[in-house]
Amino acid sequence: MAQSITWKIGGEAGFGIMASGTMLARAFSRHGYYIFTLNEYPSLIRGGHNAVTVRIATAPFYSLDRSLHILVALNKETVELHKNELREGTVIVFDPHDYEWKEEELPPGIILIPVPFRELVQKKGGEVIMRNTVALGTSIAILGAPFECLADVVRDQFARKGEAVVNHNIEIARAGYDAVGDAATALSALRLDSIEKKNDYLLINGSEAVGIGAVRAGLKFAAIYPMTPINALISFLADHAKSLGIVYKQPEDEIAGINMAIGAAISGVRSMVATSGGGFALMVEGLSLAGMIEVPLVIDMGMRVGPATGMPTWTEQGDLQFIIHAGHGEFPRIVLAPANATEAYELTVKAFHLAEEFHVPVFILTDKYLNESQWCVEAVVLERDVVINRGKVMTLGSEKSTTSFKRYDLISPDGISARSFPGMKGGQYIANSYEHDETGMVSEDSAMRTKMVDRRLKKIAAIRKVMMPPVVYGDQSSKTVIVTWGSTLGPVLAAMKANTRIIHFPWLYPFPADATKELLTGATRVIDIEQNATGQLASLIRAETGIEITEKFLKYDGRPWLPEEIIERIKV
Amino acid sequence: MAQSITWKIGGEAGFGIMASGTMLARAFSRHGYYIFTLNEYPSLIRGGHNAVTVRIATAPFYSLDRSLHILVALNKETVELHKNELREGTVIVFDPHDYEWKEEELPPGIILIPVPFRELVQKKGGEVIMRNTVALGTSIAILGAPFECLADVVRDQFARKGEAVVNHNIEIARAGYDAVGDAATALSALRLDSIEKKNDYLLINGSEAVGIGAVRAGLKFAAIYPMTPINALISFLADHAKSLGIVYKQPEDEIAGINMAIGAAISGVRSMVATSGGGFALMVEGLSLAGMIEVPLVIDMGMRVGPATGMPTWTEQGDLQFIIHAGHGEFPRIVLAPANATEAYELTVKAFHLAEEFHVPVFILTDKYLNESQWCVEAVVLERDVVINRGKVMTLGSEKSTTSFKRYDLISPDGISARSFPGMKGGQYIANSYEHDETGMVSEDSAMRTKMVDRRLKKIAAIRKVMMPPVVYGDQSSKTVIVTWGSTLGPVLAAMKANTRIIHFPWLYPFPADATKELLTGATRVIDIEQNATGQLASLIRAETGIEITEKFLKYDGRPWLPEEIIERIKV
Amino acid sequence: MTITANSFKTNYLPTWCPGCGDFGIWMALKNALAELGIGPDEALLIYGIGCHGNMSAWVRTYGVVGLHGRTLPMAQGAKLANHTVPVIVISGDGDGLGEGGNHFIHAAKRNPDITVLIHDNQVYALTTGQASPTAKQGFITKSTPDGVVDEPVNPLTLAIVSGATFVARGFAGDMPGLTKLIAQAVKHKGFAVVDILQPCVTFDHVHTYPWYRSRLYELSSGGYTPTNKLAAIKKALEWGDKIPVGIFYQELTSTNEDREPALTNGPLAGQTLGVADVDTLLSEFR
Amino acid sequence: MTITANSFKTNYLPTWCPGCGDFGIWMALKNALAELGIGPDEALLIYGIGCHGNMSAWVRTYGVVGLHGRTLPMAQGAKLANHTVPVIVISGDGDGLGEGGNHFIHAAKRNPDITVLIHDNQVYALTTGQASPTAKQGFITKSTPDGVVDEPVNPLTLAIVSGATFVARGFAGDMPGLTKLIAQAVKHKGFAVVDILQPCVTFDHVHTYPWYRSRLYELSSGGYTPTNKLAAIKKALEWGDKIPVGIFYQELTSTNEDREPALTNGPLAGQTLGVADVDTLLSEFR
Ligand SMILES: Cc1ncc(C[n+]2csc(CCOP(=O)(O)OP(=O)(O)O)c2C)c(N)n1
Ligand SMILES: Cc1ncc(C[n+]2csc(CCOP(=O)(O)OP(=O)(O)O)c2C)c(N)n1
Ligand code: SF4
Ligand code: SF4
Ligand SMILES: [Mg+2]
Ligand SMILES: [Mg+2]
Repeated sequence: MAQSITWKIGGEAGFGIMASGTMLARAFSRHGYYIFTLNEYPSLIRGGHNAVTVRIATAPFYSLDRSLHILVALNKETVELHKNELREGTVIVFDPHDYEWKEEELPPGIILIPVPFRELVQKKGGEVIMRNTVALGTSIAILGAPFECLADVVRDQFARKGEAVVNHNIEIARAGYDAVGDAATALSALRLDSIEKKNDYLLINGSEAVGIGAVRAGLKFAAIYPMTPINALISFLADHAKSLGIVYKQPEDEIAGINMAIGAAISGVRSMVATSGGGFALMVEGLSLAGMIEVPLVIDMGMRVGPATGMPTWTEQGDLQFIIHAGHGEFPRIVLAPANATEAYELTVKAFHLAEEFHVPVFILTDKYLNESQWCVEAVVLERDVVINRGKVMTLGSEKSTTSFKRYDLISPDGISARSFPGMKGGQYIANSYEHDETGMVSEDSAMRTKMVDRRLKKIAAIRKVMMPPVVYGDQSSKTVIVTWGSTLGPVLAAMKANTRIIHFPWLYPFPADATKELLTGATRVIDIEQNATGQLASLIRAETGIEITEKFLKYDGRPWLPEEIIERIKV
Repeated sequence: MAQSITWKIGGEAGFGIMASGTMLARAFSRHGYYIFTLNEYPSLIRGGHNAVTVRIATAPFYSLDRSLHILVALNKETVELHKNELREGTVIVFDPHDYEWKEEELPPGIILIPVPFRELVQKKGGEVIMRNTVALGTSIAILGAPFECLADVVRDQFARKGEAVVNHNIEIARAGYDAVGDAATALSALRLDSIEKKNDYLLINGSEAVGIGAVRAGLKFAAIYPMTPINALISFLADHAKSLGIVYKQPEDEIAGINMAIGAAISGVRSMVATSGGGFALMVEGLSLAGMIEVPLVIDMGMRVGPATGMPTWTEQGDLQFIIHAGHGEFPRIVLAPANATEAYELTVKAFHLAEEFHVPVFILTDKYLNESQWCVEAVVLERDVVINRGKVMTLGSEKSTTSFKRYDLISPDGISARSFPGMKGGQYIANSYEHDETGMVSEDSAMRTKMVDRRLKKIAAIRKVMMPPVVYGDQSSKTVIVTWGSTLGPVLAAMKANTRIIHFPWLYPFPADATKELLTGATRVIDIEQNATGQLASLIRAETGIEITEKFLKYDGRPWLPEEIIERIKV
Repeated sequence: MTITANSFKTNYLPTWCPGCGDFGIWMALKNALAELGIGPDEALLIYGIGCHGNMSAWVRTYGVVGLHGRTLPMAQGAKLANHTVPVIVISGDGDGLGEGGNHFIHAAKRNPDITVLIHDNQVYALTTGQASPTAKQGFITKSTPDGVVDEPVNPLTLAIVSGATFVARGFAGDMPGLTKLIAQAVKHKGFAVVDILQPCVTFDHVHTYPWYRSRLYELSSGGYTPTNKLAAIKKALEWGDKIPVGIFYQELTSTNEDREPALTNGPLAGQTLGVADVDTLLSEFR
Repeated sequence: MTITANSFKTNYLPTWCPGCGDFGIWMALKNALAELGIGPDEALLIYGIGCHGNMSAWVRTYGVVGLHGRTLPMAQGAKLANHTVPVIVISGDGDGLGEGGNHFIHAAKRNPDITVLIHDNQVYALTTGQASPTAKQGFITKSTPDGVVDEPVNPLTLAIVSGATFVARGFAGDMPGLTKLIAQAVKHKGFAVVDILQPCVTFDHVHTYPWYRSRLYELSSGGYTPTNKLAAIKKALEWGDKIPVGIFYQELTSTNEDREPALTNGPLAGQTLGVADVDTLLSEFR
């Protein structure tokens, strides 16, 4: 009986690979298993190689690891490309009519399970594209789960297409299930141990976590130009616009996107944009505007491999320093960086509140790995009440319509003044990108300029008061310390040995320098682990605390860290 | 007899204030005097207050200081706005018919010289707008220079408009000259001492210095969208396009600008863009592209007061950290920051060479104060031979046309590969914004990705070998050290007292960390002086060396530092 | 309180050059607002960056002075957030058709209920007189010392083919006519573009008030009806000894806001925030 | 060596979906280049980011895969730097008319000698099927689950009013016709736009090959001559049961490159660098 199984399906793009992963994952998450899925695909629609990995376990875990228990290979390339993930005992499920595999080409100890996918599909009157459904049936059998687990999911997946399609797919899945027969029983090591369903989990990807967080926190307007890895957020918002009463607008470009969102925020609704590095590059001027006119704005910045177009469907953490320093001129901002979908949900909710409390742009710094992987998130987390506090807003009736409203008053000791929204009686002011006075009227006066800069920068002190400290995992007294951030936390936690301490920074900016200094004091070995080539967190720590971290584990090939890679390097 | 005179003219915008300053300055620079002019104006075309300050001296100097010797006030506002620049003995030249001045409203010891500008102009059949010409005549008389000095300049200024206009203007200037009469003689303290003309100087503003540097270094293509403070560069390039055989293209926006310049560079010409912070914000994606495809590109980035539109006609150094970290993904860049027009010329020439040697974007980080002030630059500096080295270029005939050229070969130990240009026989390759292989063909292979990142970042080591060290002024052994950069150097040098050392960074990035560390070791008092609100150079020094500078003099009201302000603060 | 042009007074006087066409536009706009009874706290004016945008300092309403070229996205976002507030964009030919050209065509295709005034002076005036996208061939400016060589952008044909539903041209030197035109544009339900010929007395010594006055004629005076796209384009291509002003094209259709289901419950800005039925939302992910 | 479609072969096979319209465009382009005798090291192809741009991996020439939406500025810069090299832009409806819309109208007004092929498939295909600017009303996509509500961008009318001097529409399913059209466009001296109707078999199940085939007709077959702007616009507005393909408008006039004095001495890229007469240059500043 297995406590944890890592399953992968691979094949040509366009053959429903992604959907298969989700269906298998859901078949188990519904029954309380812990799940994680990762997709890997090139920036092509078809013809390239796609793969999805699903890990299913009876206990919580943090990451995938390098080796597979089951590889479903819809073509020969799948085996070739993932050879280094095979180990003794890995089962390869493949169609013997597709290609012939010579045992000697494989690492020793591999178990080959031929299943005539194509033949089975054809027999049941299906199309080639349905081979993955057969494979799912086979997989469920090997994993020792009742067929109904899968049938349920298939039913929901195809429900929109009608009863006939549902039944046809179930029939085809069943054929795969039945095809393994005794072979499955022989592989008892791959049968998943049962789990008492006590955990109520949802299976969502990082983008959906951000989306759910946003709408629960009161998002009303989003303008998002398509871009990997945040396209799932667009789908989420577009699909729910009508039912949730929100507006999702596809802008002509990212510049329009951020300016629309700022316009909506000025007019009083919670708004957001989402993009990746290249799209964000186009929003930098708008960011500076938001800083200047003090508009609450949430930016979901999904990192992928750069520079330029880079490797758009692969993961990286290469934009931290860029995000922290983006924009001409000096103004406050907040940068949050979730490690997983649960944090993505929670920090998104927080981001909307911070934005309206401090009237600053707030970043949710995510990445491809976080956005497009599917994670288990406890239902109770997502169901929890969200209290919406709009921050300082003008008291109605307090102003005359013959003078202007002091939107940027110099009295508030923390630099945060009440907002008014167009249409409010007597609330007129100018949201002015030029330097301005208290009512937003343009001013180039030397003293006013100085006061206004001080007023805006004062907010940093106010923000620091509510700053989240770094999160510490592991042995609190250990002198070996790993610093990491964002989605790299998972593999690092998975690699964690006894006497190691791990520091994770869900709140990156303004940087919690004092807390970090304290945490690093006394450490004898500090290792920085990131998914980029220059060690950007280490640079930030040095810039903010003076502490130089010389031991850096950096990976920048677009593939997320594996715990084994970290363990190997820590040993040295 | 005076060794140095600071003269200012002020009045309503649109009344030729700027031109007057240049004419007065040129009247003296032609005779070998040391000159500096600063203009101050709001972001309006007319109606606002304009002022130009000209300092004329018989010995070199670094900056203006707070007090004026002569103030030509074309309206009353001029005196009000510049009251704190008056001191005992300041001469105010004004039109008694315009306004009446009560002595008690002025600081003690002011000398009032009434000159009926308007009346004189009218008598000579001129227009109100020519009052400044009268004022110039008066000024020349007070300064004790022969009228011919001014007449020469007036002649050149109006030559294009024909003999009649020239004579009319000279006549009007003469009226102003004659109007002072005995009064001038009485003010002998304001008569400039004579200078043996040994210095051959040109009077140019910072933008022109960049322009001259660019064309001398082989610039062939520039695409620049209008923006303060680099508009003078546009005029320079547009005016000389035909005679110098270059193309200046006004793009529809800054995004087009940088992409046009990159296209031109790919096709083999030296190209540049120029802009200010807000325009550069729009170029950030293009910057990342230049980094990825390794295109030589020069960016003249003229800072002004931010965030957003800010105070567009005032000066600031608020974009250093932004420029250093701009762009998604990781790639090398070079940032140079001239302190004055001479350095602007020299560093621009250097920038073009560095760009083609290392195939990276190179910034010339300037500001409003540098760009729009007029500086004396020694003719020999500008006349010096410029040797143009195009860096590594494909050897013609070396390639076949049935394979592609390895534009990004993995063999060059320094990461720098030869370039080919479209049309070169057998040189075809892809300049690819996606990650790519040696011929530029898209690649998402893990090993190739890692190699290509390493290859690009390797160039940083090569660049470091030719890096300019910081420049040290003053007492080399002093334990009091001031760090500063860009145009703030001038006022700092002007304020320099005996045992003080000043470190200036014409080369800011990659940061000369070792040299800086060495220079700062042993210092007992380190002061950072910058024109921004957060101390960005100090942050950079901390990030790169770990050294924290706690004493920062920061000014961010848009007005350049005055030596007096620095002196006062150093005393504390 | 009755609303008059004076209701919009601020403590600032215009700093435009004496004689600038922007004065006429400014007064016509205030008159139009007064005529429509829209008060300072009822309208949202969104300004571009340029001499035109400096107007923000002498018109007291809710205002946004955003980024150069980005008025229209800002306006669309604001309008979607609260579609009960009239939104008027004050833009320039550089701002709206140079830097902001993409937003112009895409705003037009969405037909938001927004009015755009283009201060069309053929120059980038605030940056001291470079050629703007509407500069006509041969025109000498700071950036084109030998004269403009490109074809000019025609704001009218561009608006028409892009889907604008009210397309007009006015003249800054005709205050009564312009007041009427702006009022009509603001009243129009949909994307209303008013291209306003605006003499820049400082950087354009060719297209002066007399130059325009001797050429302009009112479209409606010739019995023209603005209902046909092709006819409108034909008229919009006229430029020479005779230059038409007036409404070239008008059409009534649903707006960007009409097409958003969320707005049927009233302005977004007034709605309750958050998710009412969390269970249903989450059930999809089980 | 004679140039054939094969001369452009790389080591990669197309990864487009089987049946994608991009195949037809790819082959027509190679055929056109072969027909014109332009070899791999003689042409510069500039690609957008999208499925269309993936073509760069299976066409061997000088190429630039730049940024999403920025093909045209890149192309203009390259062309001005060396106007002897033919420059062809491979763009998408999202790339060229969404993200890059501003560059489209401004390139057209300058009339650079560049050819632009727009892979017009009504979707952002590479980002998995959101609506593109040319998506027609009612079309259901990932970003418009209830159908597109905006007016579509019409690349032809937009090109015509903006100043393009060769404006045509082709069909990816008609390789011979498209080959001819592309060859004509490349031969045209000036800004040549070819809007290519390109079925996306994965994200568009409405505008299929049969859908187009049953509607398309060749303009020239009806005796149409492409010399009048208004007539061209009228034709370009036809979309429904009958959809015209062919050349809508063509005009010969000076190009962006013709208008640059510096290029009269040959390509910029070939000229000596630096200032020949430093003294004259500096004398202005004395
Ligand atoms: C991104 C950006 N680029 C450039 C500028 C500089 N700029 C300010 S106003 C202006 C041109 C204004 O021209 P137009 O819109 O025609 O207005 P006008 O002054 O003619 O009324 C420019 C280019 C800027 N503020 N922001
Ligand atoms: C600045 C930027 N924004 C967004 C993207 C993501 N992106 C890549 S391709 C694409 C759309 C492509 O659509 P289209 O040009 O129509 O090409 P198609 O795939 O349909 O051929 C987008 C939005 C990007 N690469 N860069
Ligand atoms: S420069 Fe031209 S547009 Fe600007 S205020 Fe003066 S006249 Fe008006
Ligand atoms: S997704 Fe559409 S456009 Fe892209 S390759 Fe497939 S069929 Fe072609
Ligand atoms: Mg203008
Ligand atoms: Mg498309």
